[in-house]
Amino acid sequence: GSGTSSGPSTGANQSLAIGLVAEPASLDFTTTDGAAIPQALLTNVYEGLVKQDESGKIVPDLAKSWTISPDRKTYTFELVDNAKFTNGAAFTAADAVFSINRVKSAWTTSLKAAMDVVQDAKAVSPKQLQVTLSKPSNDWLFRMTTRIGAMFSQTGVDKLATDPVGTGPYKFGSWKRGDSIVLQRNDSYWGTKPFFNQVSLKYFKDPTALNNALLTGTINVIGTVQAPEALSQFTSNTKYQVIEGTTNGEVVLSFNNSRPVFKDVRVRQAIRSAIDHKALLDTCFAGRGKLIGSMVPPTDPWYEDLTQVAPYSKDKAKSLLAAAGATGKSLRLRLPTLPYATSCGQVVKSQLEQVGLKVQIDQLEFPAAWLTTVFKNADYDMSIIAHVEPRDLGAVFSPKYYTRYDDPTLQQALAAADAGDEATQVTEMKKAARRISEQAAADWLFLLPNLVVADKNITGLPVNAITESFDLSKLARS
Amino acid sequence: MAEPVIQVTDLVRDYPRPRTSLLRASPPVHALRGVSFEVQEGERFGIVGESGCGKSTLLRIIAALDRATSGQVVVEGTDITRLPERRLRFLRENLQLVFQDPMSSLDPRMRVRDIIAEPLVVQGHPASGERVRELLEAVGLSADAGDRYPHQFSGGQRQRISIARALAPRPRILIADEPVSALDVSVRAQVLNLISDLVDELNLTLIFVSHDLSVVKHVCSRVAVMNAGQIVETGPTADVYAAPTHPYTRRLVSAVPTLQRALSGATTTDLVKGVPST
Amino acid sequence: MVLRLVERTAVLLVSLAVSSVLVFGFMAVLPGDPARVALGVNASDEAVAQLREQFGLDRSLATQYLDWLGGLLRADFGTSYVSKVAIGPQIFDRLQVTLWLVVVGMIVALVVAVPAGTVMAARHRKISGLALSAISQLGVAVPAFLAGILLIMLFAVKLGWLPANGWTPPASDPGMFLRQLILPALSLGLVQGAVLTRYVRSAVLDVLREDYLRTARAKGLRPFPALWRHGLRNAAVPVVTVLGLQLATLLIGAVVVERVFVIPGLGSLLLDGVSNRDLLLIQDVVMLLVVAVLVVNFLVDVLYVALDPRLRVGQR
Amino acid sequence: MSGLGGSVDDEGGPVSDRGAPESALGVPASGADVSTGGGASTGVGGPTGVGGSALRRSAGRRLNPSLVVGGIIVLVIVLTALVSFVWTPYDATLVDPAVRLAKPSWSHWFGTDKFGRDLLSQIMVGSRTTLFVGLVAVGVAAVIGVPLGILAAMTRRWSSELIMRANDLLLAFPALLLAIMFGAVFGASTLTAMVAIGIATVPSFARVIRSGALQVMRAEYVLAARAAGRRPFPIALRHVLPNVTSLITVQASVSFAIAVLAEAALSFLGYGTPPPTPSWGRMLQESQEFLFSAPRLAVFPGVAIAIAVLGFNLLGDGLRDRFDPKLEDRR
Amino acid sequence: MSSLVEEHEVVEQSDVLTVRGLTVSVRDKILVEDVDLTVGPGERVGLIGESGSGKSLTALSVLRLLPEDVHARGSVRLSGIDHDLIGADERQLSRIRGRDLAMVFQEPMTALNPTMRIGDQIAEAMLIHRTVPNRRAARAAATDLLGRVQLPGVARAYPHQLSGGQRQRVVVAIALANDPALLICDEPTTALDVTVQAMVLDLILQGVAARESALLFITHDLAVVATICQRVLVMYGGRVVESGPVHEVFTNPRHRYTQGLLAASDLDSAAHRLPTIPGNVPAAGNFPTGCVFRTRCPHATDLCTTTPPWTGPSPHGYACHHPAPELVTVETKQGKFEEVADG
Ligand SMILES: Nc1ncnc2c1ncn2[C@@H]1O[C@H](COP(=O)(O)OP(=O)(O)OP(=O)(O)O)[C@@H](O)[C@H]1O
Ligand SMILES: Nc1ncnc2c1ncn2[C@@H]1O[C@H](COP(=O)(O)OP(=O)(O)OP(=O)(O)O)[C@@H](O)[C@H]1O
Ligand SMILES: [Mg+2]
Ligand SMILES: [Mg+2]
Ligand code: NI
Repeated sequence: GSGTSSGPSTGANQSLAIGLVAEPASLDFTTTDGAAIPQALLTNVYEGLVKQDESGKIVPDLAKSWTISPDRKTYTFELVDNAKFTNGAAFTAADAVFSINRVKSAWTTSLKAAMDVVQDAKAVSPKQLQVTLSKPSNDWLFRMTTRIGAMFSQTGVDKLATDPVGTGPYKFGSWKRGDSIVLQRNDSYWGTKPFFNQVSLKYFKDPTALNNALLTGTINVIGTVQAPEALSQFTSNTKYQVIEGTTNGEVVLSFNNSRPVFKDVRVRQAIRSAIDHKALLDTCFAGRGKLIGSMVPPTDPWYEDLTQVAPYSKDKAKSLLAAAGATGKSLRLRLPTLPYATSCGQVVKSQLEQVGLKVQIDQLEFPAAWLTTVFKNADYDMSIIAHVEPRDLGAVFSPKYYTRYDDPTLQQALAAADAGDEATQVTEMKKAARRISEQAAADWLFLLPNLVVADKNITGLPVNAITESFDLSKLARS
Repeated sequence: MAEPVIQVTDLVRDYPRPRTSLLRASPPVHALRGVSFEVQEGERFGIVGESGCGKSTLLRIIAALDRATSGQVVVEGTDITRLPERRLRFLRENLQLVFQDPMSSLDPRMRVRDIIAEPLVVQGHPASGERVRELLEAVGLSADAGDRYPHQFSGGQRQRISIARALAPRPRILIADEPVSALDVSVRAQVLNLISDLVDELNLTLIFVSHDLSVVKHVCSRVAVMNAGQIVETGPTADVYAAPTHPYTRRLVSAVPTLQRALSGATTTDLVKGVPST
Repeated sequence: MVLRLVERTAVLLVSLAVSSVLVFGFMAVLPGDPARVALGVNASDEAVAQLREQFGLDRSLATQYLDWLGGLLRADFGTSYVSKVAIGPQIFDRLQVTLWLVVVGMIVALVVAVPAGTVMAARHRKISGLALSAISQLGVAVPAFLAGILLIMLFAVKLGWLPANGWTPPASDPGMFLRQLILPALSLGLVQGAVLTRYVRSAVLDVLREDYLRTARAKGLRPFPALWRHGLRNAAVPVVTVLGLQLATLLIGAVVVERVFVIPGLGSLLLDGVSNRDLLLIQDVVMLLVVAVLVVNFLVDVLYVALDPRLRVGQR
Repeated sequence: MSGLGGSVDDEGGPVSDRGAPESALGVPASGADVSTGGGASTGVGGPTGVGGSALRRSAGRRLNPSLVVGGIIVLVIVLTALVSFVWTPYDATLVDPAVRLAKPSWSHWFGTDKFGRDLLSQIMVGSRTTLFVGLVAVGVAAVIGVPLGILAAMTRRWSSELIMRANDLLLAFPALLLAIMFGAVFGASTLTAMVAIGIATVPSFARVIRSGALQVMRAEYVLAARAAGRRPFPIALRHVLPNVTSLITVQASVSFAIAVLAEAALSFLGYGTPPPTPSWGRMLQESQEFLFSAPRLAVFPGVAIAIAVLGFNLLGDGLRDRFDPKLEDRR
Repeated sequence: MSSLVEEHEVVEQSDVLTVRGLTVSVRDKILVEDVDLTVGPGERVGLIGESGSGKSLTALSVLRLLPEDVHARGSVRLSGIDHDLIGADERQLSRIRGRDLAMVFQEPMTALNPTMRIGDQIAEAMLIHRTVPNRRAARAAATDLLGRVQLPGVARAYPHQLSGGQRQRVVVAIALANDPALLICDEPTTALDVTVQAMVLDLILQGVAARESALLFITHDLAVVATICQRVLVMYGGRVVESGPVHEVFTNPRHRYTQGLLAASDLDSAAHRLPTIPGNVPAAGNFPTGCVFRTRCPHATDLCTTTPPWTGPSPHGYACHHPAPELVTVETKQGKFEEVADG
């Protein structure tokens, strides 16, 4: 709750257990990458100045409101006045300046680059913050909704890896490695206090174990269903509710565009046409999820249905391949050891082989081996991975990224989108999305669904999971 | 007298024993403690002694299958105790062994033919089927025995095969380590006869080891009595048997039950005469 | 006997030293830069270099090795590259969990195997023995995780008697601890028990063939008392060996069962370590495991002496 | 009646200091029956006299059921694998969404999986993987373990001690651990996993072969061969090796079973055979999501694994009984 | 044969052991056939024969300690026991074994439990049958027994610390612990050296004499039997081929096998070449029908394909169609047997 809604009354001493899949390796997202840390901590323990609501809009959080200067370079934030860190310190503009500067100085993960555009941040008053950018950037404000925008206490960053300190509705309780993270309600929270007194996030490597845990009452919620095939046992049971929404996770069949064979746009298009996306989704994700034609989820303002840019057609694929002289070419599909990638990879292989390509599947252990081989060294022809970062079109299709996609037209559109006002941003982004789709910079197999299963009486579960966090503040038991 | 075929001088063999104390090395097992004797050409030399007295150790050293700790073994004028394996060819051709256990002395995975031919093959002689057949015949087995495996034969027949193998390279010296100890009485007589006949026919020098005094007495002309790694008495078999001089020999001779003595009323008390309680 | 102990101890120490070099060497060739994995996908090269320096990964291998070994000797397992948390307490926590599982599993296995194996051997010609033998053969043939899954389906999901998975430390909630321990300990114990049964049976069959058992019968002992008084101790030697080996290998081998039952044990710590390239953690866990195996072997060796007087050299 | 029959047991000196535990340690960490003989039996140093173990052993030998059943199972697996090279009902890797999760029927005897692949075809082709898995693991273990064992038996005290110590050290690296680590270094593939399993199996091979070879070395025919002038290497080749083949076969088939189990466990953990190569272990792992909706997906590969392991174990038991008359009546 | 039975029926009551028609078989193979055997009180009876002739099986049938798939038929009765041992259950048998009936086996090295102290193993024999009041008395009795087999002070030792001869004496002590009515020794000295054998034989004889126990002594060594036994049975191919007082059987063997055996084993007086029995002892179950010896017998005729009847109402009986002639004067000068037989 951002202080605007009154919300349900606080449950006395109730606790909740949520089953999740990936356990963080550390609690410090300033130096350790990975989606698991913000999933647990962002908006729950840490808060930013702004956040994204479920429809994708940027809304106030620790900043009550903000104004943008006409040259779109200076942002002035009015901060809430009763926020307090869990170490007792009050949240002030100085903390905000500290947090923003600290991204540049102390963060080590690649995400820190988003803060490069900030020229200066200063505390005008304890409750007013002014940030000056070196150039106009729509993206910057959006990034402030992600972990980059998390506000740290000046006096609470010594033990980020084990003892995080934030202003959020929950405070960090304990972490049993290999098992669970426990969050306790922050009773001195400045906004609406959450319903549950304690929430434990339990981690299950094995999807079946996760399902069993819900079935036997060990947990109350499955945060993300990994084995959609097993959903049937919950849909048919009145004790549970199943929520299906969307995420930011585009499952991408990526091409290594620096490989000669993929330099030919016809080959790329042929592959897109060769894949029967509907059948693929049915087969490897039980038909859950959404088909998308480009790198934009429906929750982004510039979403367009581009699924018809490359409709399924074996004949077209064959003729494109023939024209490019690529029939019978052998391609290495290097998959990370993730269930959806393994599943989809086999379908992709089978479908591509039907149009006359040869596909050899390699499995690379995820994360370490896959990151080194495919991601860093780009030693691959094709791979499959879900890109779960929000608004990542620009990042993914760049020459330096593992896709090695070098397209000036695209870069132009992206730059214009970032610099322009909201309307310009939307039109330019639409252009960019269409460009990569038509150029077949990759194939988008589908958008991962947000599948949540929970006890019937749990309320406040988000339908869409488009932010980095699993927002626990609205959860309640009816 | 001519130069002896085998001359053993002051032979000592110590086997190390695993340590039992940190500070002191365990005393070694003295398997042989200064054994000396000579065997003349064509002689039938017997060695008797109880279990563990070092008979087999002695034979192994004579056959250069084990190294002496000290002392000397001269075979046909050559000192073999310090010779490397590659210079032992003459010994391998001239001296062969027959072992005690008919079960373990033949490789169960080889055909009899190959077993008998093994010494020939190793020593680079042409291993003709003719020679194998000849040998089989010499030990009283039919020619088709060559195609079969050892387990298809009885103990006595196996000892015959062993003997055939030993005779294959036409050795001049035959060493037999308790060749009949594991055989039935009725078969023992057959094998003893066979050895006797062959030694006569082929003019072999025989060293015959046994723990059974009567067998040695039957086969050998001269005998050495061993006890605890030493030879306590040597002499013509009949003399040693009839008039043992060493107390150990006396004890040994008196302890052997024989039919004749038994039928003429000897009891166990007579047997234990001279046997000290241990 | 003292000598044997000293000799065994020396062997143990040398083995430990050699294996520490092996483990370290193996880690050194493991591909995947821990610093890069920790920093994530698009970390800059400078950041990586900086982190490498921070962890001392830029020093010579020999220095790294000695440092590590020195730490181990002081019971300092170092700090994880990935989670930046001290490794020692983590390993200790996980080890406790796994030990519970493995030891209770082993007890289950023994409780199953000793009587079953003995009966099988004693009645190996009778229908009861044959039937037991067939069951144990089947038990050996079923993968442990499959057994676990079946147990969960039956007792947790279908019947709802026991929790399907999870782990509670005994101190915090003994009741829950027990309830959660039963299924994993059973699935581990039954499969190991089946394996152990074969060894017990084999050892008892060997003993049954021994002359001294016939002597015992000739004294007037009936078959089972004879086996009990004279056979079991002699049969224990080979069984103890297997038991020792199983105990040691199960510290990691239980990982499959840990996975099925979502138990935060040593095996899953290792697997996580491998997939996160938490190099130091892997190194420590593997070393710990090697130490465990060697020490258990050592203890088994010592136990022989207690079981078999023939090994007490230097007596009398 | 094999070369390692009781005859050698009858012989032999006083119990050596390490005699009992060593032969006792010669057992693999898992698997079925193991001969634990040697440890408890003391030999006699004296003349055996007219002891009659010779004839006793020729007493009748029946075909034992373990051998027959195990042999038949293994034969069926081998035949299935061979047939799968030339014929399977469907292409085992062909994805056909139209028939996904089909129930068993005349067109798909075992039904299909979530990709619409024919289960029967996958089981058939999977038998190839199973055999491959076993052959690689056992091959590696035998190729390294057998010479090591023979070497340890034939060389001097200290060098053989060294080999056996190294062997013990290897024992400290359990199969699963080695496989995971090898997978991390060389990339996960069936081959690397199985080479790792093979290496982890070396110690048990070396131990068993060593104790067998020690018995052979004690036999008088080795002495006879030396007296005939044979050098150590030919003795190892012509006498020792042939006489431990029975041990090798037994050990191989038991290890085979262990390897099959290990592959299943590794597949379960995601370190086993990578897709799309059909493997029983991975089929079982993939079937997990369907335990409730389509349990048959787990049943077929699960039963296949169990039967294969059972087959190889039984074969091993049977061979052991056959080769070792002392254990004649084991089952 | 029937005459022998009749002859012994008179004294049946007083016989310690009476075996009638004992047949031992494994599956379809007959290993021992139709053996009759009696041992009178205090009597010392020898059972000789070559390896595989069924001596051990006969002894084990009496104790009912046969290997699992080997079965005995016939009747085995012990004086003072009102049931047949064949067909008795384990409970009944375990009361007899070690108390009325004791046995010493061939292999001293393996006959003792390696993990139990010597004294305890002896004491156990008495404790099982409660022939001593308590554990302490059993210990004392064990120490005493050890003293009597001339092994003082080894009660706390383990078997591996003793030599073969010493172990065999321990086994003898165990067997004699409860003063059995019958002691069966199965080649107790075959594995021992002659000097040790002499001592062990002497101890057995003394022990038996002191307790007035009967002795059934199995061996392949004719001289040993001649030394310690009063009566002897000769076995071949699972059958008793000849029996009688030692002196008679050994000086005037009637069965051709006994005759051959005596000649072949007499190394002392034979000339350079030994008289031999042609051929080999067949494997178990491969003995010919009719006369079991006929395949190796130089005197065999067609008649021998029928089983020879038991001849001899006198204590000296045999089963042969062509027996060696009876000597009128006992000739102890060896080497003449063959001549006599030829004549
Ligand atoms: N390889 C060895 N290592 C250690 N000790 C040995 C070895 N070989 C023999 N001995 C010991 O040496 C002594 C003599 O042994 P050897 O085999 O020569 O006796 P033997 O007279 O042949 O006895 P047997 O009649 O039993 O064959 C014994 O005490 C034996 O234990
Ligand atoms: N369990 C068994 N199964 C089959 N045959 C057996 C068994 N036990 C013994 N035999 C056979 O029965 C025959 C008689 O055996 P037994 O042990 O009575 O001979 P023995 O006269 O005591 O000979 P030895 O002098 O060798 O002890 C042998 O040929 C033997 O092979
Ligand atoms: Mg010897
Ligand atoms: Mg016998
Ligand atoms: Ni006749």
